[in-house]
Amino acid sequence: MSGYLEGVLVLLAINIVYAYAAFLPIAAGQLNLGIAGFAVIGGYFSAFVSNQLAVSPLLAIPLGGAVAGLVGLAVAVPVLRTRGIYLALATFALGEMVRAGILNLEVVGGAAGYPVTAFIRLPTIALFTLGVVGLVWLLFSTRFGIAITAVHDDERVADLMGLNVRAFQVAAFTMGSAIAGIGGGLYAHHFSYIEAQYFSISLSISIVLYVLFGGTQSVLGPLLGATVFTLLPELLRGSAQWRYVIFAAILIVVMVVRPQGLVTGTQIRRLLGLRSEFDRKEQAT
Amino acid sequence: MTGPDPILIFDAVSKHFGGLAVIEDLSFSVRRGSCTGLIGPNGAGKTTVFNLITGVYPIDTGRILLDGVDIARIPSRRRIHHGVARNFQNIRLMPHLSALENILIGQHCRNSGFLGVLQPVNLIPGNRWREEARAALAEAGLAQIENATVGSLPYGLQKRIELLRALMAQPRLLLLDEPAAGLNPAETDALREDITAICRDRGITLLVVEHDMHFVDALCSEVVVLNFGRKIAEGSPDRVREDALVREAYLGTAAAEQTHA
Amino acid sequence: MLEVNDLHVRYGRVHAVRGVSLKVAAGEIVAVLGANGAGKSSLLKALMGLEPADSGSIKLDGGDITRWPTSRRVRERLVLVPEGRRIVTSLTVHENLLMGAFARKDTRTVDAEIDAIYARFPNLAARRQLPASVLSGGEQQMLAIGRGLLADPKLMMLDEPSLGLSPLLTRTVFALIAELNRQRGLAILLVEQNTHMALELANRAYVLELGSKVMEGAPSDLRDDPSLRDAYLGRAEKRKTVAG
Amino acid sequence: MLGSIYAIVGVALTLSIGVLKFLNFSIPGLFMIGGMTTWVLIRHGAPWPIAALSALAVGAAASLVVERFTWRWMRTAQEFVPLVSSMAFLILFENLAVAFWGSELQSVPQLFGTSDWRIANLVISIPQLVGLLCSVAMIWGLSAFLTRTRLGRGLRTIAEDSNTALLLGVDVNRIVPLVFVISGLFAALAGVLFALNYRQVHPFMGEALGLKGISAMVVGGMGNIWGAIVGGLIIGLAEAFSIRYFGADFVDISVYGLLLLILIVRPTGLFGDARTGARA
Repeated sequence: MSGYLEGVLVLLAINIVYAYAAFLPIAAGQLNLGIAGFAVIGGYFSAFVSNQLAVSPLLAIPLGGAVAGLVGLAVAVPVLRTRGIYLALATFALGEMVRAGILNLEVVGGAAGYPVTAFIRLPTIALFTLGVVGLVWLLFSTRFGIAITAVHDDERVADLMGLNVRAFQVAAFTMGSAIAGIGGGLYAHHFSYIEAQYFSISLSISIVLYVLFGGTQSVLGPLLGATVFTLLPELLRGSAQWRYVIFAAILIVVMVVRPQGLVTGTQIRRLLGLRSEFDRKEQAT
Repeated sequence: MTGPDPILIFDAVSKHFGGLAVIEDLSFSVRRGSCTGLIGPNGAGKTTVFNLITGVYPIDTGRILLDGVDIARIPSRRRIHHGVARNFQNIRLMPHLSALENILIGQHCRNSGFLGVLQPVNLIPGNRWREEARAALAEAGLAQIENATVGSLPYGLQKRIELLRALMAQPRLLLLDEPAAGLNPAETDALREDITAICRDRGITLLVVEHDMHFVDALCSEVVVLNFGRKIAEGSPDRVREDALVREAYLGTAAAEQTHA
Repeated sequence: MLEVNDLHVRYGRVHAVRGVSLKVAAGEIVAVLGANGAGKSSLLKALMGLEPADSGSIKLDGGDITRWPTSRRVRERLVLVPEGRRIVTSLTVHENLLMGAFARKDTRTVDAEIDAIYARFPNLAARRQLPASVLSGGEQQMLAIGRGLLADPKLMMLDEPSLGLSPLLTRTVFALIAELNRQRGLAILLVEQNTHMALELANRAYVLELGSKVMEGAPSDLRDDPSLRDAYLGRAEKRKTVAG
Repeated sequence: MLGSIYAIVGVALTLSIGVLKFLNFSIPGLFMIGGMTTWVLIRHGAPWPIAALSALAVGAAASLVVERFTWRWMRTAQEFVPLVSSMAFLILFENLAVAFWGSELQSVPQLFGTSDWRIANLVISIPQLVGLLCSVAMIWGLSAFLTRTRLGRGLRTIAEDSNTALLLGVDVNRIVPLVFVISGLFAALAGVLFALNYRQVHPFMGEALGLKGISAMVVGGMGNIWGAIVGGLIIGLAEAFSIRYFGADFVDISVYGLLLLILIVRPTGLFGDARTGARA
C-alpha cells in the first residue's frame, strides 16, 4: 500500500471515529461543538500514559477515551443545563478552554507539542474504528437507540412516557466524549506527535459538518458524511484552499436542498426492504 | 363529592399562570372502571387538568390522588409507572421513529431498567417486546404500516398509533384529549366502540376531554363540567344537560353575564 | 367583494381545506362555523396568504389575489384579526396600534384614528405607553381589533374573537363588530365557535366540516336545519332548547 | 480599543440573533472581508476613505448572499442547520481569501502619520478615536432606528413573531435582507477599524475575534444591543486582567471560562431576556 493511500485511509478512519463522537449527542438533540476538546484530552492522556508508563497503545488509547468520557460525564451535568444554541456555545467554550489549558501544560510540552514514542499503523486504527462503529450500531439496535431518538424528537412526551430524558442525554454526551477521546488517541499514536493547536474549533465544526451532511437520523449518516468529506477533497486535487471552497459550497447547497442530511431513517428502512405503502407515497411526493 | 371507589381524586387543586387562574380550587373524582367525560367551553382548563395529572405543569396547591397516592408530588416521568397514560390534543408522535418504534416507546415504563434499555429489540427476531408491539399493531389492523415513518401517515392512523402507544404502558387510568377531533362520524363511532371494548376488557378507567357531545353521551357514564377553571356541574350526561349553570356557560345568556359581571 | 372558488389547502399530508367556495359582499357580515379541526383557521390563513392555496382561486373586488404575498393583501386592505390576538408584547400599546398602520399608503389620518380608538377604549388610552404584555385578555382583544382597524380594512376577518373571553366581554366585542359594520359599512368575515352569537350577528353563514363546506344560508335557515345539529353534535340543539 | 471592536462584532451578531433568532457564524467571515478588502484597495492605491466605504459595501453584499442560502431556506429546518450553513460560509470566505490573496499576514500602511494626541499620559491615536466615535454613533443610530422608526417597529415585530408581522403587512422577505445588510455593515466596519488600527490583516483574522464577539454577545445577553457592548467591554477587561496577572497564555482560559460560567449560571446573559431594542 502506498504511503499516500495509507495516509488517506488513516485520516478517514479517524474522521469516522470523530463523526460518531459528534453523532451520539446530536442524535439526542444536543450539538456538541467541543468534540476537539475531548479528542485532545484523550490524545494527550493516552500519549502521556504510553510514553511514561510504556503501556501498549492498545491499552493507552481506550484509557484516553475513558478519561475523556469521565471529563464528559463531569461537565455534562452542568453544561446540559443549557439548551439549543446555548449548549453549542457552552461546549465550544469548553473545548477552547481545554485546548488553552493543555497549551499551558508544560509536562506535555505546552505550545511546542508533545512527541509520542509508540506508533500504530492503519490496521490497528481500522480495528478501533470498526469497534467504535460496531458498538454504536449495536447500541442503536437496542431500546437505547429508540429512546435517544424519542428524546431528540420530543423531550416532553419522552418524559411523560417514563423516559429519564436527562439520563439519556448525559449518557449520549458522555459516550460521545469517550469516542472523541479514542479518536484523539489514534491520531496521537499514528502521527507520533500531538499539538493542541490542531484541535481547534474548526476541527469541531468540521466534525459536526460530517454528521449533519451524512444525516443525523441513522447510524449510517456519520459514516457516509465522514467518508465523503475525507475523500472528496482528495479527489478534487487542486490546491488546498480551492478544495475547501468547493467543499463549503457543496455543503451549503446540500443544506439548502436536503437539510435532513444525505440519509434518513426512512431511507434506511427502505433500503432494508422494510418499505411500506406510505413511505412509497412519501417518495412520490 | 367523592363517589364510591374513586381511582382518581382531584382535591382542591389550583393552578395559576402568571396572574391568571387557570384552575381554581377544583375538586372532583373519577370512579374506578368508569368512563368520565370532562367538558366545558374553550379555555375552561380541560387540557390543563390533564397536564396537571401527568405533571406537564406542577400544581400550586391541592392534591391529586391516584389510588390514594398523591402523584402531584411525584416527578412527571414517574407518573406513567403509577398507571397514568395519555394522548395529546395535537398528535405528538416521534416523527423520526417508525410506527412500531413509537409503540415500543409506550412499553418503556414497563421495561426501564438498565438491562431493559440495552435490549437489542431490533436485532433478535423473536424479542418479546417487539413481538408484543407487533401483535398490538396487527390487532389494530395496522400490521402493514409497522415500518412506516409516522410523519408520512395520514392523520387518522397517527391518532390510532398514539392511542396504541398509550395502551402499551398498560395504564390503569387513560386520559384522552379530544380523541374524536378531526374524525368523521363513521370513524368517531368506530373509535368509540374500540375504546369501550378495550377499557372494558382491560379494566382501564377512562377520563376523556371532548367537544363532541354525542360522543360523550354515548361513551361516558359521568361528566364533569368546567368553566373558567372551576367545576360548575357533575353527574350523568342527562343530568348535566339539564343543569342551569351548564346552559349558561355554553350560551352566554343574560344569567351568565350577571354571574361574571 | 371577496370571492373564493373551490379552494384547497394542504399541510404536508393533511388536507385541511377541501374545495371551499364562499362570497362576502360589501357591507355584509358572514360567519364561518364548524367544530375544532373543521378547517376554519386554515381557510383564513389561505385567504391571507400565510398558507399557500393548493388549487382554487381567491378574488378581491374581482382581481385574482390567490398568489399575492400577505403584505400586498394587507395593502389592499384585506385584514385578519388573528386567533389568540397576537399582540406584539415587546412593543407598547401605542406602538402596536402604529404597527396596525404599517402597510398603509395614506397615513395622514392615522393619528386621528388612533385617538378615536383611544376614545372608544379608555383602558387602552390609559396604558398607551406600557408594554402590551400588561394587558388583560379582553384589553388585548380590543387592541387587536383596534390594530386591525388602523389598517383601514375594507374586509376585516376575525378568527375566534370570543376565545378566552367571558360572556360579558364576548357581548361587548360582538356589539363592536356590529357597530363597525353598521357605521362604516365594513364587510366582516367572522370565524366563531360560539355558534349562537355568530348566527345572531351574521347576515349569512357557512358551515364547514372536515375541510368541506356542508351548508350555507341565512341564520334563520341554519338554526332550523336538523342536520346542523348533527354537524354540531348536539350543542346547537341544546342552545336552541334554551333560546326557545 | 479591542473591546470596542468586539462590541461592534457583538452588535452584528446580536442583531441577527435578536431579530432572526439566527446565530450567524458567517459574521467573523464578514469581519475578515471588511479588513482584507480595505488592505487590498489601499495596496492598489485607493485613498483610505474609499477603501473603507468599499469594504463596507462588499461586506454588506456578502451578507446578502449568506441570507439567500441560509435564513431564507431554513425557517422550517432543524434548529442547528442554519448555524451549520453559516459556519460553512465562514470556511468558504476564509478559503476564498486564501485562494486570492494567500494566507500570509499582510500589513496596511501607516495612514495617519504621527497624529497621536497626548493628553497627560494618555496616548490616543486618531484612528482609535475615529473608530470609537464611529462605533458609538452607529450603535446609537441603530438603537434609535429600532425604537423610533416605522421599520424598526416592523423589525421588532418580526423578532417576536414573523407570522404576526406578515399579518400586519410587513414584507418579511424584503426586510430580513435588510437585517443581514446592517449586520454585514457592522461586521465589515469592525474589520475596517481593525485594519486601520492594527494595520495587519490575514484571511483567518475573523476566527479568534469573531469567537470573542460571540462570547461578548452571550455574556451581555443575546439580542440586547447595549448588553453586547457591555459584554464586549467585559471580555476585553477579562483579557487585560488575565494578561496582567496570569500572563498571556491564560487569556483564552479566562475568556472562555467566563463564557462557560455565565452560560451555566445565567444562560440568558447578564442582561436578561433577549429582545432587540426593547431596552436599547
